Amino acid sequence: MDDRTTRDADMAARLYRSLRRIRRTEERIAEVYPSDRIKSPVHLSIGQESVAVGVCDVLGPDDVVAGTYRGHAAYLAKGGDLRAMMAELFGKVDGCARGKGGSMHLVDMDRNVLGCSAVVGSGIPVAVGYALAIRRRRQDRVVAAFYGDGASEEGCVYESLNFAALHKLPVLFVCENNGYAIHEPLSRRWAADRLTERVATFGIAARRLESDDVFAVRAAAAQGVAALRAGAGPVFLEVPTYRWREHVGPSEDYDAGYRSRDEAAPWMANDQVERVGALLPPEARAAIDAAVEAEIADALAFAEASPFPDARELHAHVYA
Amino acid sequence: MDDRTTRDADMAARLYRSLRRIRRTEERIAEVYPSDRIKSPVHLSIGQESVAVGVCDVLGPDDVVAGTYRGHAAYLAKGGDLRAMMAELFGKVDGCARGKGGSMHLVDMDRNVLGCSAVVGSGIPVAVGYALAIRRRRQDRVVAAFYGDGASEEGCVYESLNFAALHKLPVLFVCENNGYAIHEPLSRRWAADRLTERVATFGIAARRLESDDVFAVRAAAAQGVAALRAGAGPVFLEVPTYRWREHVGPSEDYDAGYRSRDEAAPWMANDQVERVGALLPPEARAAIDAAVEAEIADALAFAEASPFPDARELHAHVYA
Amino acid sequence: MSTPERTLRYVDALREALVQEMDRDPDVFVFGLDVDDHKGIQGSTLGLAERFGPERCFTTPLSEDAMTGVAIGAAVAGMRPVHVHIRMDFLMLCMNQLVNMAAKTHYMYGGAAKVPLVVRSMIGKSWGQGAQHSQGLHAMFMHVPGLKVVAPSNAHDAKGCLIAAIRDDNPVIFMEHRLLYPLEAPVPEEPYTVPLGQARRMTRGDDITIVGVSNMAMECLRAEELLRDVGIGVDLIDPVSLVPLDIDTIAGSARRTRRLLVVDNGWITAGAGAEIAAAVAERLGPEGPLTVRRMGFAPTTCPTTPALERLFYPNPATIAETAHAMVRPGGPAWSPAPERAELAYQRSFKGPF
Amino acid sequence: MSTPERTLRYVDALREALVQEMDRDPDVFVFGLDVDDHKGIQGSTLGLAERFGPERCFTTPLSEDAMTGVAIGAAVAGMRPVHVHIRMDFLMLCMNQLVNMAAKTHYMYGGAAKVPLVVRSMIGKSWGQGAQHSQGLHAMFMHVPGLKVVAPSNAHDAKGCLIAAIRDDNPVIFMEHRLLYPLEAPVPEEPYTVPLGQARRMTRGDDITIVGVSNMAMECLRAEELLRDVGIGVDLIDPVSLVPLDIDTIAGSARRTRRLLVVDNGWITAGAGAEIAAAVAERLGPEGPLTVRRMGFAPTTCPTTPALERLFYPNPATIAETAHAMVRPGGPAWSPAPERAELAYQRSFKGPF
Ligand SMILES: Cc1ncc(C[n+]2csc(CCOP(=O)(O)OP(=O)(O)O)c2C)c(N)n1
Ligand SMILES: Cc1ncc(C[n+]2csc(CCOP(=O)(O)OP(=O)(O)O)c2C)c(N)n1
Ligand SMILES: [Mg+2]
Ligand SMILES: [Mg+2]
Repeated sequence: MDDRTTRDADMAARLYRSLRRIRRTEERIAEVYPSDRIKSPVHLSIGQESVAVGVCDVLGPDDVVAGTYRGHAAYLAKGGDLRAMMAELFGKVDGCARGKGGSMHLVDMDRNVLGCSAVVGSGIPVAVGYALAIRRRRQDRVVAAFYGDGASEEGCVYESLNFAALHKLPVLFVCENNGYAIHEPLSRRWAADRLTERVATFGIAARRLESDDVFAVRAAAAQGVAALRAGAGPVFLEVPTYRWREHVGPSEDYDAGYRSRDEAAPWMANDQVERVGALLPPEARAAIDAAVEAEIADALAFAEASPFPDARELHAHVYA
Repeated sequence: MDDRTTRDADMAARLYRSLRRIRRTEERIAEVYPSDRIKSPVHLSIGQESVAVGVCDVLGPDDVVAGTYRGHAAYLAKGGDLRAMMAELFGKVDGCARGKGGSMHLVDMDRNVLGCSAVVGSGIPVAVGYALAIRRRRQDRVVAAFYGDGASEEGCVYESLNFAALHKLPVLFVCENNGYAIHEPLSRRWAADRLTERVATFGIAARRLESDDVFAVRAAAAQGVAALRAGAGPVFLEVPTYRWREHVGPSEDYDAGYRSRDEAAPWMANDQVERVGALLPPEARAAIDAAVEAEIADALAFAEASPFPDARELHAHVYA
Repeated sequence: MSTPERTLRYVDALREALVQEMDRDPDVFVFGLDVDDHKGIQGSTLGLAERFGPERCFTTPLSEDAMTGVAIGAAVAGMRPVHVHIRMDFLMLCMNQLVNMAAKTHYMYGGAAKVPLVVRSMIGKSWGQGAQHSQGLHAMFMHVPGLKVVAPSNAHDAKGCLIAAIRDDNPVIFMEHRLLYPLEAPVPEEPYTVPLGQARRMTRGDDITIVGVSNMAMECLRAEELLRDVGIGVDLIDPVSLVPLDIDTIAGSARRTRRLLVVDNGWITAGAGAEIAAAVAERLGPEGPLTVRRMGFAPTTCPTTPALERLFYPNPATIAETAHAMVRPGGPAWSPAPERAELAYQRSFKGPF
Repeated sequence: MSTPERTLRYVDALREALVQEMDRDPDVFVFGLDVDDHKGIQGSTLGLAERFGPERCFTTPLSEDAMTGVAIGAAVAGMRPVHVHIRMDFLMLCMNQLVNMAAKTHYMYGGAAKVPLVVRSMIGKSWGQGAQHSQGLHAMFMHVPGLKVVAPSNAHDAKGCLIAAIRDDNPVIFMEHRLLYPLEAPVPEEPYTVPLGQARRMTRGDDITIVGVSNMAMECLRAEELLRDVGIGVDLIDPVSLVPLDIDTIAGSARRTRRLLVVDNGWITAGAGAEIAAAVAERLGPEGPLTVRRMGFAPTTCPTTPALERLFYPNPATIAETAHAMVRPGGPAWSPAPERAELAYQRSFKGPF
């Protein structure tokens, strides 16, 4: 095998490991959920993993991600601690937010995962502010900020785009367009499906991908991040993707009436976890799968074993 | 004279009267201001009158305008009561807001001048809401909403554009781009000078004029309003214009350092009041001028004579 | 012989109020994120879109700020919008429109315009709603002249207050509580209004006046039962509306008991409880000793973990303990037996209405 | 022998604090609408852009909401932003970021991040600022755990509190008042901090405790003079910071005088005065009679006309009258002579600091 082939094989294995880790983690969360041990709303990204995985694969440890309440994928793809995440969902003191944040407020400052917010759009200006600090300090770091098609409608997101472009900040804006905000389709919320074009008018290099193919996402992100590192100002990617489960909670909801399983079918047929998995030699894939299962089992056990925070914790961290 | 010529002459006279009325009213306000009888901040539109005048000339009595704290021009151009405006500036009970609003909060519901707001951008969604009611009631009315280049940066204005376009509301958005928000030029606030292009991505018919020539503004507004009446959804106009006086207060401020008199010179050379005035026969012009002076003198006298509101008024109108 | 009264859940009472008002007045419309989906704001807007069409019940883009302005504009034009938010926390996105526009329009235009607007929002609680989905921020709205603030604690008042709010010519912040939605109470079928500005006495007693806001009125009702066990009589008052506030009823009661405990569904500092306690102290303080206490959210952000969330909120036991200590300050400390407190927790309010 | 103290205007004290902190710490920066123009927020940011360059003092687009998020993000990254607003009313545009993000970041991430942010804003008053340019909305921020709220009333505290706020690791809402800007006080040249959470006794007296917030501390000082004329001794307290609040000092004073008047620079309902009055009543009410009163903005929107604006605000005469009636409740009504009230109006505060 020549160098390039090795690199490609390494990449596929890396991407697969990340995709599979997120998928299986969330599937296990969905299994545990009915037992009511996870006492906080969960927004699964099953079906959308490739966006976070493709983007985070081109980020270094010093680079930063900002996710949302649907943040498991970004957190894990960036290297966030799985044990700490699971403990967080269980409300335990070893959680990444000591049990105070739950699934919607994952954070891992050591891995440069900025805290996630449950108010749609509200994390975007914060991510931009982080990028401002990076630029002021002349650091060679970039921020990837994920948000949904719904978030793109919030005033503060437009304001953030303008400011980031004005100051040429190193932000990769990634709009995960899954076509829905909760149960409302784009057609009830967008006057025109021209988001990428709109973002470009801020002088931002803006691109809309055709699918959430993880290699395509990765390639676009790589190009974008290179531009950011060159100081060219922010970059925007709109990635079409699809949420397979209900908006919040562990189940499917194709019988709810707002969308059909038919609509989902092509996305499922193009499942990125399967696609990338199929590129690997079976034994390599099996090894990854086994490692992933073991890691998740360990994280679940860790979460179970971790104690709840002590009553005194209630009053800790109100002020720094 | 054929019909068309008469119509053109009538139009010129009408536009001139309106331009002159606004200009002279504000000049008189500026003269009175140092006497401290006008106890409220005034934002003069001297130099920018043609935007409001051109737009309002194509509106009917049932059509609606929404202005800003720099609202004298829109108020007067739409037919707002001059006596009531002057009394308002003087804080008198016969003011259009009974002295409670001042220059920044002009209102004349009978003439369909929606109340003006001093929080930049905040009147725009309100104007859109008014247009929603118009559409729900199947009325043949349109709303013209004026705002500045600075206001275009506020999140709620983007949100308003999207909603108005989504519901195809009869709103003519008019961005008076005078190049400054207070003393800050566009270059410190806009990542790219592509506002009109951006607005168009909402599926809004958007046009940027080359100047604030009153006939050009009028023609563009006429075309826009016709589209609105046909139900085609909102229309946007960006009109370059220039504020001749300081941001707030009666004086010039070319010595302040943030802009030069040279920058202003071409705008002044193209003074629309003079331009349109020059089209009129001298005696017609003189008659208009005299009528305007008389009306202003009357309004000032009215304002002086009107009493201050009684102490009990303090507690009136908190709740309807 | 009285016919058996119909009971309805809080959530259904809200929906019935909307249906009846939309039937009555074509200017009433309901909008806000997700009001027209199959969950219909936990059922409170279910079926409205089907019944009244998409012009009178519709979702919006995620643009709370502008949508509030849109509601104001429609209201100024004479319509009567009901703008719905699934969490009260999201009102922070529209504070400018609510505080600087809606509250001020009538006054700053000298009466030339008015804003008949209802802003419904729900307070979240339990199952780890957390920092940004659990706040009761009514105090901020109480603070601003021009706004009314309503917080019904039972199905009967939910319907009557919502109808009153829709018919009111002012912006009304209408505060609901997620945990109240399933609770039933007798609710007349015909439309009726519950007047804003009239408190409701839930129980009578001579030892202490307790005021419970929103869901806390229910928690106080359960505490009252526990206190009754130990011979403490509670004058329990639900203010129903916070602006206008029926301070006369509250102060009248406290004049008799000389003890006032306010239990709020929000933070204590500069909160509704501060207002009620201060207003009562202004009136009654000079007359003699007066024992005043406030309870509410812990002075922290709301944590998600149940281990801490439990401690964040007042509950029947902590309310009863606090009241007990106020009534018998020198006596031995007392806590209700846990099983008893658990049982009291089942109680719901059947009137007097 | 003490050297004559240097005096500085409030506005210059603010500017000096910024200069010194920016000198000390390269992570401090100042931004917000118009901080870098020739007016420099009435002079309080003048010269900073020239001295520290456009990276450390810069204007922004009109985007208060996102700019607040930007400040939070920069703070989370370890910088120390000072975000400036020329009017407190405009904070309503950034409530979501302030209340849902800044206040909660440290807690909801379990201590993993902190937000050392200062939000400066000025309360407008006079010359018809009107409905949307005159509000003192500090009560809303006091209500939310995680935020600190500071309201210095004189040049000395302006400098010391601003330095303390910048060095604080939490979001601090820093409230200024337009009418205080020209007032002078002794201000040391070297950097110093005035601790947040320590009230300042401005005058000593035994008859009544008066608490004055922000500019009202100055109005109360003038009222104190008028009251002294008629033999009423005022224990006048400036809380300086509202969160943390030095309730011990206030309650300690009221325990002695048994009379508390809180004069706020904002609305009364659920305001800072409600908090102070309620907290004092909780502590002192059971001990015996306690006379409590609150003053503040009239319960209306702020009108522009001077005829009404005059009546909207407390002033030395109305404060003195209210205090007089509290101290001598049975006695004849009293008003200070207008000329005397006018004279008292000239007074400024020279210490004790
Ligand atoms: C400001 C705000 N408004 C409303 C909500 C309720 N809400 C939660 S998620 C969501 C939809 C967001 O859609 P999108 O941004 O597309 O993200 P997705 O859930 O599809 O990943 C809404 C409306 C919220 N959390 N915050
Ligand atoms: C929300 C808000 N932010 C800031 C201000 C202060 N301010 C008043 S006018 C103005 C500039 C507005 O510029 P633009 O919209 O271009 O209108 P212009 O004054 O040029 O007519 C600013 C920043 C305000 N009134 N409201
Ligand atoms: Mg989506
Ligand atoms: Mg401008």
